[in-house]
Amino acid sequence: MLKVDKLMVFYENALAINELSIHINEGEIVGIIGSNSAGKTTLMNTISGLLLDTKLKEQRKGGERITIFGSVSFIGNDITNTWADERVKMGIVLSRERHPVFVESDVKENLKIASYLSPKNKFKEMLSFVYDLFPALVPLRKRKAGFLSGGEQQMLAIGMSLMVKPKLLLLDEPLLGLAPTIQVKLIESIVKIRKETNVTILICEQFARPVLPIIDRGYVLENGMLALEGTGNELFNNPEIKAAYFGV
Amino acid sequence: MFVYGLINSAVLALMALGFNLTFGISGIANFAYGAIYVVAGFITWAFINHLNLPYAVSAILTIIIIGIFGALVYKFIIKRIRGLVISEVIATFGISIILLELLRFIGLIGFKYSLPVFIDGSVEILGVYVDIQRLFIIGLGILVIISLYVFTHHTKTGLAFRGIAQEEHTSLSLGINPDRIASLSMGMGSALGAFAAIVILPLGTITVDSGYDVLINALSVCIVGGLGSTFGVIIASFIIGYTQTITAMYLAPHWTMIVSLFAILVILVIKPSGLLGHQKELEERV
Amino acid sequence: MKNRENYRKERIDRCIKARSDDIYALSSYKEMWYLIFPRVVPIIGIAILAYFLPLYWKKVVITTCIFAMLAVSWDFLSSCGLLSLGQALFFGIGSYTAGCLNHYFHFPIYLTIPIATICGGFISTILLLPVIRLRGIYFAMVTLILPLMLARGIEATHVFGGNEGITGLSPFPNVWVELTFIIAGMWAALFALRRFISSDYGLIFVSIRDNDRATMASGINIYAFKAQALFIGSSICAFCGAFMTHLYMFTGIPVFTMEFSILPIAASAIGGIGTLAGPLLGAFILVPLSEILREFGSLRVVFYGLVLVVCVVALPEGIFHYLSRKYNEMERWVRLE
Amino acid sequence: MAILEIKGVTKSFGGVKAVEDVSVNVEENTLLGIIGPNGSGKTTLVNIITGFIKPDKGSVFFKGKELIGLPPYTITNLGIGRAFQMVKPFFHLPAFKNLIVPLSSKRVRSTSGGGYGDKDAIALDILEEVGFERDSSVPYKTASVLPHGYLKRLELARLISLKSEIFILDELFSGLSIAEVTSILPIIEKILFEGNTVIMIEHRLKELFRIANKVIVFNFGRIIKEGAPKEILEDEEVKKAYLGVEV
Amino acid sequence: QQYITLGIPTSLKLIEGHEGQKAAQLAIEEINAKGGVKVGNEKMLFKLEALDIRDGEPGVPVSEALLGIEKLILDKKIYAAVVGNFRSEALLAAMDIYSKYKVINIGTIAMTPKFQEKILSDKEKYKYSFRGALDSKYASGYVQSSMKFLNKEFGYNKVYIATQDVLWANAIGSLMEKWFKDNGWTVAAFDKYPVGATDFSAGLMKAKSAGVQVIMAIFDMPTSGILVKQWKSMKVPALLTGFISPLTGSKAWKTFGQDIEGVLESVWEIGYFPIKAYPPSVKFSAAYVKRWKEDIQSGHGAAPAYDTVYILANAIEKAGTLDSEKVVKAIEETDMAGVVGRIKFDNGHQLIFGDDPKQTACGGVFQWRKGKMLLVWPESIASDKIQKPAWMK
Ligand SMILES: Nc1ncnc2c1ncn2[C@@H]1O[C@H](COP(=O)(O)OP(=O)(O)OP(=O)(O)O)[C@@H](O)[C@H]1O
Ligand SMILES: Nc1ncnc2c1ncn2[C@@H]1O[C@H](COP(=O)(O)OP(=O)(O)OP(=O)(O)O)[C@@H](O)[C@H]1O
Ligand SMILES: [Mg+2]
Ligand SMILES: [Mg+2]
Repeated sequence: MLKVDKLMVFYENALAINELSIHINEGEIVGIIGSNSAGKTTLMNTISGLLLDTKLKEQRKGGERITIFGSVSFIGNDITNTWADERVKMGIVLSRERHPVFVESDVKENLKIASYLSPKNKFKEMLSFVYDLFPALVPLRKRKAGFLSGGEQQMLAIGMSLMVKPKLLLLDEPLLGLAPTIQVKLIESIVKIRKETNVTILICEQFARPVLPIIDRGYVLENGMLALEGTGNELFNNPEIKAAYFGV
Repeated sequence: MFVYGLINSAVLALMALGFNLTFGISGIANFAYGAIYVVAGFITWAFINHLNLPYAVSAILTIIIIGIFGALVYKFIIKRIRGLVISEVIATFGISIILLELLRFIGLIGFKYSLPVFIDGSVEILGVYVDIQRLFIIGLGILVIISLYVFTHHTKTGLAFRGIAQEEHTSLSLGINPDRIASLSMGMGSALGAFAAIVILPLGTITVDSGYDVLINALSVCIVGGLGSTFGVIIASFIIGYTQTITAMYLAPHWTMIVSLFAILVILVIKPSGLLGHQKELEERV
Repeated sequence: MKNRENYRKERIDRCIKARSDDIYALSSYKEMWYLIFPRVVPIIGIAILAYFLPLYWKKVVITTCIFAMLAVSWDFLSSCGLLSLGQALFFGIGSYTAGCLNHYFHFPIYLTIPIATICGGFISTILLLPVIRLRGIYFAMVTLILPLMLARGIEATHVFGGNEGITGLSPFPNVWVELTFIIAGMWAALFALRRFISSDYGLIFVSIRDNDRATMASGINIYAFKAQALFIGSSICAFCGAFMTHLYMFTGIPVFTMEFSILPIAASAIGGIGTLAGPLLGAFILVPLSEILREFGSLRVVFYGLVLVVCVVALPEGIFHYLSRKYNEMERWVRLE
Repeated sequence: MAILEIKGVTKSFGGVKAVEDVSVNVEENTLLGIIGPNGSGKTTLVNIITGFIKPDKGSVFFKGKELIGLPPYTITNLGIGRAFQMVKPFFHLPAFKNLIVPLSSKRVRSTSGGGYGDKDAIALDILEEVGFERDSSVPYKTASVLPHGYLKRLELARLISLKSEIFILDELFSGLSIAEVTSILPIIEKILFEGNTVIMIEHRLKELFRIANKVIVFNFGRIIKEGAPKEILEDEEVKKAYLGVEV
Repeated sequence: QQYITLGIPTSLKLIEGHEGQKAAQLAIEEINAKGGVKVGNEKMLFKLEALDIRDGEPGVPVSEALLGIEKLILDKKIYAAVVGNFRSEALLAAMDIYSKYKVINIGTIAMTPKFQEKILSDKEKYKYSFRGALDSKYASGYVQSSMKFLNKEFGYNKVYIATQDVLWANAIGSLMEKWFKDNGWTVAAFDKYPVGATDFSAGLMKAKSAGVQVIMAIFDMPTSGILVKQWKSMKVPALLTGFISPLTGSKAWKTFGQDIEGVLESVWEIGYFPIKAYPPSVKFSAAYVKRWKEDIQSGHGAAPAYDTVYILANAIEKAGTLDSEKVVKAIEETDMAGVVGRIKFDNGHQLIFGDDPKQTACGGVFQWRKGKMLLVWPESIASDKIQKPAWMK
């Protein structure tokens, strides 16, 4: 479904992603595991197209120069130079890292804004879906998102990306700041979402412990390079991974 | 007194709403707003007097033209400096002086430019005569406020306006194209400005200088109300509008400016992010 | 940007900077010259220009310097997180202080200007103290309102000469004194502020803009520091105001006009915000430009606006940022291995 | 005696009780862990202690001195340092310059030297302590391009440079990989070893429970359980409200 | 060929400045067509350097205006300045500049009486400045005359005064207020409206409830047209008089139409529209219309600007030199017939105004009737009598 081929990303002279090739098949849950600054966010931004926008903005400001090589294709179409909102229309939706939500709007309005692309009659349905997933959000409906706690914002951010009904859902560190109960719940529901809607999911995490059991396949990134690749089980049982990502 | 305070407030609100739509709600500083307001007046005037179009047609044409103009300004100018607020302000301010001074240059000075009122005549309300145009202002003001509220809170595009102002990248990752929405908001804001001009200008003559006044009025109403809040704009226009009328009535007209500026100052000291804004608390949340 | 297959444009510092901005590893005259060159050339250039131009253009240089100082001060304030739309306020207060001292108490120039500088800064700071907690556009709004209000107040109450202001104040002895004085003042302000802002103490001001919550959590009383920044910034403006007062032997409510607030911002925007030198450069472009444009008669302001728009759109980062980047960095195409 | 006493602190935001009648004593030189579901009021409590929010009711004493009503910078200068849940470095400054600001605070000004480059040297020392490789270019990079792991360390470095006596770390480990966490743990142990007090808010329980002396559990703004890590782990109510799973 | 350069530092885009420039240009062209000015034995031509110093626009600092004047003096080497500053404060500040460079200037726009005061305070220093238009004291004189008439003919004695909150207008306002009180009128209120005011309802309501018969308004800002419209729509049963600049020109009827029937409007200097009883004005307006294809709209500044050029030309010829000291002397002794009447300066370098253009310079009052501007005051040249508008009881 998604194919990233020989991707290289430079921030000015620093190489953030080096010759990375990955692919995702329809209906899979794929994990990208990597410690800090491995380049996960950069990869996610490239796939979702946000990087193009950043690049343009930096260029206008005369800031750092971002250079991208390689190609990204989605269901057979080359989308390397497709703008982010077009990609969303094609079905690629990203829940960004560290929950940047619309702080001045209340929770419900955030979700409303998020449903920009989905048809109006689906709104109620999606809304109750999100509220089911994160019941903690229900009493907070009327609160401005900026006042939410870190974890609540994270829930909201994920909820917002679900409102779009993606085909390919990109989750960048979805577990960040969530309490263990919610983490478990989220992981369960990721599986559930996949089962119900057959959406393809790509998760980036460095906190691999909860994620590894549910992924079909996984890639391990290190300093922008692919270090390991395998099915969920393979990775789960890999002693190196255990040492590096489980702390045993 | 009551009636004229109301009218004054409605005038302020009408002037501010277009500005609020672009600046307050979608976060794009359009300091050419005042110029657009004046230009709209002159365009309508030209349509009526030179092309001999009927009033309604001229008005609608003007609103459309100005709307497109606003969108084009975004497309060719602001788009390139999006995010650099100071540059946005300076660029649009530059546009504003270009427009206004061009108007002056082509000789649109003097006192002969004025728009006709919708319906001539006046009625007596609460013991004072009020011309019908002023009633129109109140009515249309309310109408615009309501539709604006509905628009920004209940339509997708309106919500997208609010989105791009707050987190452009998040909006982008949700499929909202900030450039498209932003140019739309510029266009609509300008069109609203044109609308305000067409409604308000029949009260007097069209002059180039009023462009700057309109901008300052709109800016202060918008900020006092709290950026992004349609209701804030209404309340702010009422406060400022009535302080002006009351001062003019009981103190003296030349104190109005001082008193209303002072009112703004006091409001900002008490409510640091405007009447209905949450800016400060949000920023201070850690 | 041209995207040659498998080539990437690389950007390299011209490597005499060791690691950070103010630690230099100088090893040769060439490098020394490299450092000194961009600082010395404008100083000498402006000096030569100023002293050899015809009389009228000398006057223009003086006005330019005044606006340059206003712009530098604006940039200083904005790098401390105080977005000011009211340079006119500080300017006007300085101007009135000098004017009143000279008119009512007959203080000579060499007293009025220093006193006005200090007192002007002081009064401005006190005036803005109640709103020092405001941020961003809200603070800007207050600074925009205050000068309007003061002007109206003076108009309504007829104090300090009311509407027609105070005229016939003492002039400077001659144009050479004017020139020397203002040019020296301008360079002093620029270099002192640049030094100051990169010192440890100055860093605190910058950090406030960056994140005032974190500054507070670092044990810094941000309000005290903001007040200090206000004092420094407004003193500079007050100096300009006092100078202008004696230059034109006049003070009155027009010293509060918006132009004094807007031009510095425009200069900063096209010169490059956050560099202090950029706004100065911007002022040295805009003010003489506006004088040259006088030839266009009524279209002058139109062209002026046009230049503003074009500059801002063509180089959004600001001329100074652009130049210094080109000066400090090399670019070259490298092949991907 | 407890170094920090929190007495009956209550705070509500427009009807929602974020913190309700919370009383805790923090003993000197211990590590107090705070856990609880999202939105249970942990950060709000920290905000109250450090002066960022005024509580509706209650008081906080640091070494017997009332803190409520003092502005954040004064509290920081008394010796209570906090790290933010969402990192807040000075993005435009290089990493080591980030520390110049706390080093200029009233609390440490006198010891950090006023000469040219004095503070830089101290800053670099501290950064090395928290794991910025001294000889690399990392400490000189602008904070905005630093990876998240370093920013978290920078938060910690700020508290160290302030010579804080109480370190309040709000979700220091979130967003860090296990490797990062394990490299930071010794730093925290060292801080404790030096006689300081640490309060940690965490969702990474495994790591927290290893080093905590005492843990309190929040739910809906109230403390529902307080005790040694072991007890907490076994408590039924806590399991239901928060853990739900094995850790 | 040598030129005498005249500078016009003013707000060229405001109507008074714009028409002032055209009028001065007309005068110069006429003089040059006759071969120029005789300086000693030599004939010199006039040249015009107009510079938009924008001082009439709000928001433009006086220093910018002054720099513009310095540009004319230092860069364009003007010999004298005409038309001159808009704002009184700019004029007062500019006087210092003019005396610094010893440049003769004859202003025709700013109207503050402080001008003469300043000249008299240091006659030697400020002797280069003259004013070829009327000041607010004279202006109130004309208003008074019409008020006297209204009082005598119709028995009106209640008035509401509204002025624009600027120096010259306030000055007239206060003078009038005093005069009204001294002459047994009731002043319902005296309001000063800030420049740019767009709502006059508060004052008009006051006026209406006090039952005034006369509204005296002194405005030169364009938004004052609103006052007229509001006065009409609020049905205030009082006669509008005074000086409202949107009403001074022939195009006002087109803008306001029927609304302004019966309004009494003061003219600060006659001559800008043809007055049969005073032929120079007829000649001038004809020449102006011929040259510029439209008639003058502003009741202030334009006609005197035309005269000033002739004043200068005559003075130079009389002095026989360009030495400013001597020319100043000659201007002080000027006595000639201009379009605004007979031109003579008083000790404070102010043009002397009176009731008869044959004796002094002259302003006037006209009434709008059926789209026509009918001069009703001063009697020496009036073509008509003040009439009560039909709708007044
Ligand atoms: N805007 C930027 N400018 C310069 N370098 C950057 C920028 N953004 C990221 N980098 C660098 O690129 C590398 C990869 O960063 P990225 O954010 O993709 O990592 P990550 O795996 O998401 O890390 P984290 O776990 O901290 O989120 C890092 O070394 C980082 O410093
Ligand atoms: N300024 C505020 N205005 C309104 N509500 C607020 C404000 N600050 C916090 N809240 C609410 O108070 C509750 C407690 O928030 P707090 O940040 O303390 O949670 P937390 O325990 O730190 O959660 P997390 O683990 O997700 O960070 C939340 O529901 C939040 O929405
Ligand atoms: Mg990341
Ligand atoms: Mg928290």
